[in-house]
Amino acid sequence: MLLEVNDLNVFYGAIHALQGVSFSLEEGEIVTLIGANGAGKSTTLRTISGLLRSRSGHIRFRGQDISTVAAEQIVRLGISQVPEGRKIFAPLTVQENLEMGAYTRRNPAEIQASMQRVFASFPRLKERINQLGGTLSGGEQQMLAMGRALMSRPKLLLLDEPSMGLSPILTEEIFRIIKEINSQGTTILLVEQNALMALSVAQRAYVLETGSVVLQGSAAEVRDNPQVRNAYLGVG
Amino acid sequence: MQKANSSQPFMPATRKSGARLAWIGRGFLLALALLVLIVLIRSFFDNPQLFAQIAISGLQLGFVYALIALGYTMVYGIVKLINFAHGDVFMAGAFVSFFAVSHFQLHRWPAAVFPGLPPILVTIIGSLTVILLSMVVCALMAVTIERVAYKPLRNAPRIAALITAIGVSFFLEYFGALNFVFSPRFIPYQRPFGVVTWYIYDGIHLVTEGHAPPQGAITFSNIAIIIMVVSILMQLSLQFLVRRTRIGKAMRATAFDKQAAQLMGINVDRIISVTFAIGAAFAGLGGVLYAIAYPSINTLLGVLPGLKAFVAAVLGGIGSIPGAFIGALIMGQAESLTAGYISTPMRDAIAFTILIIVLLVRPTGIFGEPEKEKV
Amino acid sequence: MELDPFSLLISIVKIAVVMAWVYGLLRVMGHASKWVKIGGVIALFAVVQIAILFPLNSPILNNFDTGLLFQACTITMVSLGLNLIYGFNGQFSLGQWGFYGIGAYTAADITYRWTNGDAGGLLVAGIGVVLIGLVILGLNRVLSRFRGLPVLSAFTLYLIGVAIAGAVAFFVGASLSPLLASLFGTSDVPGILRGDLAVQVVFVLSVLIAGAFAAEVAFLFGLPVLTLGSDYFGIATLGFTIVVNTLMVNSDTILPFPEMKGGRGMVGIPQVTTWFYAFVFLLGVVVVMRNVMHSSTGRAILSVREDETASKAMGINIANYKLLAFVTGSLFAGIGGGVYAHYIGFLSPGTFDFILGFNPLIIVVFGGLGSMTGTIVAGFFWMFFLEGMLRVLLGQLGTEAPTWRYVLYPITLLLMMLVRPKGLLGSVEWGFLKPRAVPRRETNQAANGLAGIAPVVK
Amino acid sequence: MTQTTANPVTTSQTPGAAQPLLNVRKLNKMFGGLRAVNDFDMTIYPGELVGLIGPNGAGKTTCFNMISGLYTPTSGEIMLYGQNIAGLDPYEVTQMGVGRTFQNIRLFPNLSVLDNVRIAYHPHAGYSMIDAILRNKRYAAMERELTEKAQDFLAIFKLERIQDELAMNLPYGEQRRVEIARALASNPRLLLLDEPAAGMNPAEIVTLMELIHFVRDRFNLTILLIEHQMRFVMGICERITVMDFGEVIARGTPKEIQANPRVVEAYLGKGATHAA
Amino acid sequence: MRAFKITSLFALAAIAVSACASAGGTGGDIKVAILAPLSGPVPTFGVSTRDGALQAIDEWNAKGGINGQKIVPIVEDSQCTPDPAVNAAHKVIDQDKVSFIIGEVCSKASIPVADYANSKKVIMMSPTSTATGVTVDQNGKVKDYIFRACFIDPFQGKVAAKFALDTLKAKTAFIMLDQSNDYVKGLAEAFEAAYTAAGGKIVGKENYTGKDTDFSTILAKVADAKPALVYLPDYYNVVNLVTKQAKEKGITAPFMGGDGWDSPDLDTKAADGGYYTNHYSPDDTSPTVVNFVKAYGAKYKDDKGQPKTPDALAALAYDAGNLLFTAIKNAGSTDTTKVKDALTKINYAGVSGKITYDANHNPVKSAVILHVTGGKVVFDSVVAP
Repeated sequence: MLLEVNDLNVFYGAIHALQGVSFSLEEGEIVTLIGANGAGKSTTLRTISGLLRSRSGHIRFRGQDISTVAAEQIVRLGISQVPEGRKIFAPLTVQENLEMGAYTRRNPAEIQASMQRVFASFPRLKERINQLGGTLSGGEQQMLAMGRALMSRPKLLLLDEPSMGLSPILTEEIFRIIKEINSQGTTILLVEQNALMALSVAQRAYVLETGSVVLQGSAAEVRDNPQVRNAYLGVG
Repeated sequence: MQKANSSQPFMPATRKSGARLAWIGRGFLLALALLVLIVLIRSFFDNPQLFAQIAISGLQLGFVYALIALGYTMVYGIVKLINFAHGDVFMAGAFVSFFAVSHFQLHRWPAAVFPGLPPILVTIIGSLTVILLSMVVCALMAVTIERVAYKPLRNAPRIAALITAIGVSFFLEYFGALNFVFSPRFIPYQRPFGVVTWYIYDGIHLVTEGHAPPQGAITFSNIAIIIMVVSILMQLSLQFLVRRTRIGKAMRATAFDKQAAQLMGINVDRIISVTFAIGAAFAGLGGVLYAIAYPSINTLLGVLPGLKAFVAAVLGGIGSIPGAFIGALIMGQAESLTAGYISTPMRDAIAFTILIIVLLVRPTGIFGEPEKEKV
Repeated sequence: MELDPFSLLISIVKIAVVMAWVYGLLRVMGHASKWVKIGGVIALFAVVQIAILFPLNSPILNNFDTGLLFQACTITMVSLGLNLIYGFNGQFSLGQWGFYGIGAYTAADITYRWTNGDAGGLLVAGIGVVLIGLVILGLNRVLSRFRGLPVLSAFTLYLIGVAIAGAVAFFVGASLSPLLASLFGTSDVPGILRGDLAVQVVFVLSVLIAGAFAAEVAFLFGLPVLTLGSDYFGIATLGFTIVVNTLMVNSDTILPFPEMKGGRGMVGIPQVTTWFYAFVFLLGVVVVMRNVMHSSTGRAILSVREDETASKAMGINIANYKLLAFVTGSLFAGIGGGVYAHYIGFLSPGTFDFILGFNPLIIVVFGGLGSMTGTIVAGFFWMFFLEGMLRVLLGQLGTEAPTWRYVLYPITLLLMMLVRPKGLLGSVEWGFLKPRAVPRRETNQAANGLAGIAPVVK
Repeated sequence: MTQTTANPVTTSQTPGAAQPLLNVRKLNKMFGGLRAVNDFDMTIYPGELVGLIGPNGAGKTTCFNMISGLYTPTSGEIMLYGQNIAGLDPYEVTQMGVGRTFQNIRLFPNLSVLDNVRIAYHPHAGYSMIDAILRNKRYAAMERELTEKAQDFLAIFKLERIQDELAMNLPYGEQRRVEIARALASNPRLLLLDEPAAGMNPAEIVTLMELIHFVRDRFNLTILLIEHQMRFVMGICERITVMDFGEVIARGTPKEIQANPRVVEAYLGKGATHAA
Repeated sequence: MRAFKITSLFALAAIAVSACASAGGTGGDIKVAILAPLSGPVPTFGVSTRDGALQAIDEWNAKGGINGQKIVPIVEDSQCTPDPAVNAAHKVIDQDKVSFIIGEVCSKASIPVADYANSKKVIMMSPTSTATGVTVDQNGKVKDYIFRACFIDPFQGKVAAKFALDTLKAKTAFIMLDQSNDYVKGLAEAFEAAYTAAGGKIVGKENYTGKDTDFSTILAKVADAKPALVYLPDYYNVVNLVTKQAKEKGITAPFMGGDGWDSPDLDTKAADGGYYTNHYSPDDTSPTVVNFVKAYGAKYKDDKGQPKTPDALAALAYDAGNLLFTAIKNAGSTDTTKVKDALTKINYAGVSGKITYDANHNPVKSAVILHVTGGKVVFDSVVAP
């Protein structure tokens, strides 16, 4: 078990945002969390990466409880998050953004090697290496955000809405890369509005509703669930 | 349920476009600018030597402000806090160097340890030691202040930290004024090195005491040159630090988005501490140079330069390092020229009027990023 | 010398009694019955008045205490104005102290001239304030016909209008004033205008004129400057305070007011204020502010603080409401200044230094942004703690101790902010200042009909 | 000074006739060098319920912001009852009868639910600040009337029980409803809803659909909405406009849109085709 | 939370007690308030004034008090600012019931305090407030209960002008003044009037404010005007800055000033060659002065542990105390109406010379001229009134 989330409760002030969420990831999996806006998907990711504190419950990463570990330490442990809205450092160049991704690492040669790997996955970034992050297009920013997260060589990659605001073609491209990253050994926890897309790459899925998991199963099972089709796949 | 929909909607069609009247405002500003320009040009041709002399003193003042303004702008850039205590850290820098020089003769240590050293080296090494000591003490002080007064309020409303900043400022001023601390006196400052003045008049000559330079000579001193050189060096090295080094990039990343920075594994608290430390070290350096240039110190010494430097930072666009620098130079000149050609007591008023006018034309300062409205 | 525990107790009790008195005042003012309201206020006023006039050798409230009460009233007026601007409307202003100073000097000049047999001050200022007000209102009507008018152009036009109005007022006032000269008599044989009653009336007029003048200056200054973003606005207003202070220092050289004596301070202002006036004006400010805040206008002001974009989308002209709050807040500051000016009969630019200008800000934040009660409580507490308790206690601790006053004060401030970053009372209101509750409608439909959520899948 | 007086200027147009309520022509918006909206056209007739869909970043919200006056268009016309409102201040647009909600709910967080709705009534409050200061009869009467109206709206949205709660303490779904209630209270003829169903579960969405139909009929409204929940859009809208990359790529009835291959490719995605 | 707040208040009080508690007897008979600006813009004046006054009180108490009554000092911080000064006055007059005040130092704070003290028939003895408005109201009426220990500006300015023309033979002068400071402005005006009346020529006059530190612009103008003398009647802190910057600019004209120059902190190297008028000289060999300087130095040490040399503020505060106590002793009563009458008739030989009062309650006494030379302040001459 790479990541185990157990009975997580998170509050925003008085609002009970996560109400006993539990799920788990095996090494090498792609797991997706789907659900409506405000269901608690992003909150879950932010709690795992340490940006939010849970009031109760446990998050175990490779057996270690990380629910009280500081966000910057969690990165060192091997969890990296691509935040919702990408959160590129707009005034920094592409290269500097990637360097920031490798902030936890010291060896320049290894960092350089990682950067080359990122450029191999995202050739567009190499072309724009000296451009400011803020001047990139939406798709390029998403690639940069993912490349940046990979620079810390994470064991677990948390992806929050990677397709947001991207054209279908770019979305397809991003999802192809997600699969590729996964095939190179990185476990991925994917939060995605485009449920269809997410279910097409994931092995397993959890459905969140108003802060709790209401359904779980293999991607295919979830996709074929009539209520899910009705609620989240829209066209049904 | 009663319906209000029956009332006719407001129709603004009768309103004419006011954009055509933009010339009124522009003309007003232009007239003001012209007036200033005319006064300046006339003053220059009236007595070019006096004008140059005034401009030099403005330059010296501006470069001191620049050193303080850098700290303001860095701290604001990263935590969006107007650190009112910054001017008092500047004051502390002056006092640390005062004690180092007057009480411990720290500026003479190379002579004591290496008796054979040439005097010029003794002065240089000794003075550098004094300056470094002040910078280190100020940095430690600022980090402590940050930990005690600002960090606990990082998630509180921004105004709470501003109030504690004012509190810290009062505390430093009046705690420093206690008899067993710095005492409230105006203390004549003993310089670690002497001030030498030259004048330009058919070449450059040394001013010797008791002999007035000839009419029409322009004087300048070594401290003015030191201030300018150090200030430019510091500005450049800060630029290098922020642009090129790992920590500098982390500072920029933290300033832009703290949460994203945390997700990169950046220890935001440490970066903030480092920012405070660097800003305070510059203030400490500024404090020493200021005290050397204007050698009478007391615990309220930092209030006005701190304020002016802050204004300079805002003028240049707060958060921008070159902005702080340019803003400080403008402030220095504005003050000096006002003092020279309008009236010394009016110089604060003029400096602030300039600030307000600049803000009206460029609402986020000269180098400031325009504020974006997200809808 | 040692601390006398008894006087420590007395000091604490004094603060507690003052706080209780403020609480009681707000409670009786909030009472439903008109008679309880009026009677209660008069009774509470009378309690203080009796304590002052207690027919013993040593009254319960001596001049030191009434002085504190007076200053608490004036600083609270100023702070309430700032709370309107910052706490309720969200515009971070450091200019309040400047308007306070403008009010003080304006009112002082009027009464000073009056008691020296010159009605010109009152006439010029009075006519000026009215004319400028009319010009501003008139121009506002005209300019609102243009949409998208650049704010600097509007500012220039207002400036020209105000300058003309001011010149007219000066001309008219100065030529009318000699007509009254005979009514003043001479300093040996005073005429009716020099009588006590006349001076009192002129004082009240001068305070109102001072407030109006501060408000008009606030309009002119605020019009362009309120377009700035929050911190930039704060700095520009700080600049305003410093410019005003510099002008005070130069009032006898650059400005044509030799009687203000520049930085040396203005002497000979008639000392006609008592704490009674401060109290009455404070009551007036509190009532006006509460009535505004508990109205649709008040809600519009609040909405600007809460979310400017949403506010615009609700049909609210946010530029107007920022200006309204700024002008009204400055009006309060001007009135506070006018009252203050006649207290010790002496004004000096040192009082209006920008450093002291942080005091209202500290009071407002300390009390709680957006809480009128908080500001009133904090204003009284601040005055009785810093000028009262700390001064008295440290005075007993020996000759070195008073230097510690400004060391202990910031420590208190720090502790308070660390313990309660949202201020003493947050946004709680007491009694009179509490918005009247709107009775909730009960319907017999099922509660939360829309939110009857059944999980999709179980 | 306090507020621009809402002079009711009588117009000859009668809503409901062939005259379009909103007619947007060649609307463009540039951000820096980026063209966010390109030659956007749209006509809405009184009483219609129109949907605007498209992927994130397609320019839908930018169009909303231009119609409601928050953005000034780079070029183009926005005719409301035949009057060009492009470039008017947002408060004027609102006072002319355009109400809106926001994608990421923008309530007044520290104010009560009732006050949130009452603020929307402000331009029609019917009393001045002077009345308020004097607390005269006019104030009392108008304030009572205004409060009652606000409570009426709360009642429609079943929010009357929580009228004294602070907006920021409400759960997501209730915040959405308060926002719609507030928009209605601003007395609009044209209501712009930006993702009203976001964050609602299917059961809530059904109720919301009924509610929107109800208020449209009740208040004689014309509604333009942005939504991602296809079920919602397809179920409620009479006409739909689809945007992608700042341009309109399709218009038509829900059926036509669902069948349009370009829409399926650009928006619904290939995944949708094989999933559906 | 509430408990914490109350606790912290008490904790503050406890800090205050432990930090400031000093031994001393209570239960004295004559309470005397010392109002001094211990914080605010010029705290150093406050400290000197307080120390000088306390010195006088200690000496009287050591001698057994006045008429057998001990003197109890009450020190209040007046911040050199009107409101706090008036608050302090209210406090000592109404709360502590003092009948005698030594202070205030700054004229702008002294004026409102004097008005209040006078209305309460409390005797106020200002050591150093030189503005005429302190003892006389704006209609020219003397405030019965207000006195001062220093001579007023016109006298000092006249002395300086006379000395400049007659002894220094300086026919042209440049005046630098802080026009926001009553003291400086008063001296400058008095000097200008006397100087031009006696045939001198003012070649330039420049204003600054007390907060300035950079004088290079003004000095550039001084260098341009080439006067024979620069009159700078400001406090030593400004003098230090100005003279140092002037030396560095090669300005050779001597500087001249008033009693504000007097301070152990005057930078004698920078001000070398300068002259100033003063109330007393610590180098004076008269026994009063010698004793005072010795006693003061024994009581107060500077930050290096060396005996402090009393400046004019300390000397005048000392004289102010002695004047007051002598008057009380002469009156044989603490009744202020009697004491005030005794004061008007007093003839007291103080550190700053023999003092009698004129009709406006200003002391009639001699001034000394001091010369700054060779790193020392040297007594030059005495100018009698």
